[in-house]
Amino acid sequence: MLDKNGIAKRIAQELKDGYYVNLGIGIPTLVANYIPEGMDITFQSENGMLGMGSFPIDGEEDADLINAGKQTVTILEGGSYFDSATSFAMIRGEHVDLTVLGAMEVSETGDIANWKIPGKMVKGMGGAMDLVASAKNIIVAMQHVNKAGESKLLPTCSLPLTGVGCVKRIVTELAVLDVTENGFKLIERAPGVSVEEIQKATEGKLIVDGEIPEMKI
Amino acid sequence: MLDKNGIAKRIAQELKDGYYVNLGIGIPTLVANYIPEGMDITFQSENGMLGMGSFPIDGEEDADLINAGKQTVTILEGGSYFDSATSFAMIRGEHVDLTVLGAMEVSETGDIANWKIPGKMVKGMGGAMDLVASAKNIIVAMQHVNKAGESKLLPTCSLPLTGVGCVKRIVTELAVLDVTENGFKLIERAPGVSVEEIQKATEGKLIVDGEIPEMKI
Amino acid sequence: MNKVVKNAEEAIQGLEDNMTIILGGFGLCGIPENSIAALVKKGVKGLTCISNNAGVDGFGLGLLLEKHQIKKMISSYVGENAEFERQLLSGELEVELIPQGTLAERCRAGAAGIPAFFTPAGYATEVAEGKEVREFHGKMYVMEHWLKADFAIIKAWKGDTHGNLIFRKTTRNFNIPMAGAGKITIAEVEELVPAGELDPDQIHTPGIFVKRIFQGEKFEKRIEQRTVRAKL
Amino acid sequence: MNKVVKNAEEAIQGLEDNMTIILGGFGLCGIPENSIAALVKKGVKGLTCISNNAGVDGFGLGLLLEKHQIKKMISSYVGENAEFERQLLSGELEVELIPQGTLAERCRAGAAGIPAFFTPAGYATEVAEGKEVREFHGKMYVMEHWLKADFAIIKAWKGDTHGNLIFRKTTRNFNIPMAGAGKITIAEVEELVPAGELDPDQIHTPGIFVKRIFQGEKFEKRIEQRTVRAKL
Repeated sequence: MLDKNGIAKRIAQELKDGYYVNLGIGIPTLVANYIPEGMDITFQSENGMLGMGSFPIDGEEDADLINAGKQTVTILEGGSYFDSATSFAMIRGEHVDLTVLGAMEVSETGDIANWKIPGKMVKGMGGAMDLVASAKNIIVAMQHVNKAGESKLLPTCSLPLTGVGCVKRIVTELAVLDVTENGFKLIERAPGVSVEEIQKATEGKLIVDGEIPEMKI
Repeated sequence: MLDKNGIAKRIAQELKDGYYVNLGIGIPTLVANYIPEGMDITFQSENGMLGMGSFPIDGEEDADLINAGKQTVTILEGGSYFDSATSFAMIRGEHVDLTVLGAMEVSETGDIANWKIPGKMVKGMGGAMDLVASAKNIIVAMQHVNKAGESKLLPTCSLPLTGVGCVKRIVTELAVLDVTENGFKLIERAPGVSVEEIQKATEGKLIVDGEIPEMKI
Repeated sequence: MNKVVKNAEEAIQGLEDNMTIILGGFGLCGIPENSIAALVKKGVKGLTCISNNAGVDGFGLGLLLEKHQIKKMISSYVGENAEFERQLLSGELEVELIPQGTLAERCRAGAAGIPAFFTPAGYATEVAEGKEVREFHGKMYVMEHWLKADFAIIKAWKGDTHGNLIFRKTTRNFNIPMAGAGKITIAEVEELVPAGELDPDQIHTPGIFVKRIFQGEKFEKRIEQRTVRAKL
Repeated sequence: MNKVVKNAEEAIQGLEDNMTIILGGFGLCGIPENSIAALVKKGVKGLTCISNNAGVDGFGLGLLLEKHQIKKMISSYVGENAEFERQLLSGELEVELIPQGTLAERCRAGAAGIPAFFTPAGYATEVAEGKEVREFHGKMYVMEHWLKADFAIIKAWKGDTHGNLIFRKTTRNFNIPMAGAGKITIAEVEELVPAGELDPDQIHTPGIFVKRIFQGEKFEKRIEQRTVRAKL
């Protein structure tokens, strides 16, 4: 079973040299800590920056330089600033290679729900709907089950949708799964996790094809 | 009867302080020479410049600085450069206050034809269709009759249209006319030109309401 | 072409009750602080505010919320704002949520004279309810309309007397696409210079999109999430 | 993130016969001279070229026309070009004319993932024939589609190894909206610098829109209409 950092580490293995990547808030943010040695990755922040770097050194924070999570950040060499319309031109125009974001639910057809729980205060979808509708490649980073122990990988989402048929891959504390035409295809097991445990935690259709390797973290 | 410079001079009287103006090729270009003293006018060139100035001093011309007529020009203080999409955002978004352009024909309902003659080599409409479809205020600068002596102010245009119902005012060597719901309304006569002469040169419906003053040039 | 007004009070002249206003900024970054303060002082009510976020308690649009001057918010993310939540739950405040990219593009469309366009964002979600959807090249899209307002109020770093603007770092955000989306666009700047001092190659927003400009009295530039690392 | 290729020949690798290419520039201002020369040298044929203009005899796209490498031009104004006229009248060359603002916006839409939008340009003219028209707010608009191509080839003043671009004066023109409208976007620049040398606040086109970049060998920068005034 993986912790949050483990999930982030596993997702970092999906990065390819030269990728432009947009990371959502939460576990996705941690992916930036595990970029493979020597790999050139550029992070896009949808509020208007390419080449997002680490947090600033204490005392050097600048109110004019924040990321989409409203955190003070820095910019790396070769980075650039732009406006929100241009930023979403990059996203909508499929120039961003990979989007990693969290989810409350994912359906076996790749639908995602991550912005609204009926009856609870809704903060808004921010850029999530644009990101999921437009990304060439979307990886969801999330816990396999919710706090009530219910599966978050479902036949259909019960919560209001953020996007349909868009999720390509899901990385949870238990497994790596791909969304295929026939359902969730189990790709890898987390260290020490059995196929049975994954099956039990997956309410949507799970495809187990042959021997399922354990992740190499 | 006015010459080309006279037409330009008369049109310059339509300028108001603070106007952003786009001038077409030909007579319209001459309007820039007759800006009333003390009036602040900014010329937009649709290839990507605000604050277009005069031609450069011989030897100082710059291939990177041209106007929409592909002529080398200069930029004035307070000017700016931008791309073509932004340029037509200004035009389409009605931020340009006045467009002055030439025409082959204008109809009594304000249609304009100025880009194509069937059977002749067609160079293209350039920005004319965007300009006429979008401008808040369009003044046409043209000769009242063509080289064959035929009226260019018609009930309906015979040539392929550039835009419909868009022309507000026409200034010719003979007269100033407004396009109204009922036809061409005669506003002013050129010096020494009679209403009868204007009527004779106008094939579209001409409205002569009361005494028609002579232009003050 | 002098568009300079004395201060925020003069800039918002004509901004009356029940108007729709578009406000730039992302979170508390690049927001028109001085104009917001003037709106609070003026006490205009029943405003519809189009802004990516809704400020925080005690700052940004939060100040207008506290005074119950906002009737409706049109935003992509309203964040953590206790007073906002209270007014929303009590029904005092109306909220319309729009995907962030759609919000940016709708404002740009308003400024650029494009009444409608198609975007994939929100297809098959409640955002698309009642909207025209259409397939292009095998993908489904939602038709979205331009956003325009009585006033657009933006904030830039430097500006000149012709209304030309230059932004600093991530403060461009919605300020650029919103410029020109109001019948009157107001720009407040940290430094106002005479026309001719800004390099025409470096102007981000040409002055034609701006009707009134003034140098803000002070900019607090509050930080919403101060995240830092220790000096090694 | 190093996008640098050696030269124009390497930049146009994969650009084959019968492809569609988008080319920046306005008149002869800001055109990708080196890439055009490489296309002539390579001899690719049957090209569909989307470019605001078609060059002149002996320069710009005129060079490709002379070699009969262009099958179709999509432009707003094809200007004064004797060879162009000859090929058009003889039926060797196909031409599609598009209003200039529509052309710019269609390219931007291609880069920005907007499959269609509405513009008033060309309504009730032959440009709108066969196209959907619609009324918004009492005005008629034409629906126009994005333009995309196999390659987009643009020219900037300075660029860095990440593909970030800065333009000079009126050379921005179509180069900016066209960046990203090709499956592969090539930028040729007068000066190529290492990443980090360009001020991120002054970059006009962020590198994400550019796939290949190179420093042009030479730039002739021919002037189409040399208009000057005498020194007083």
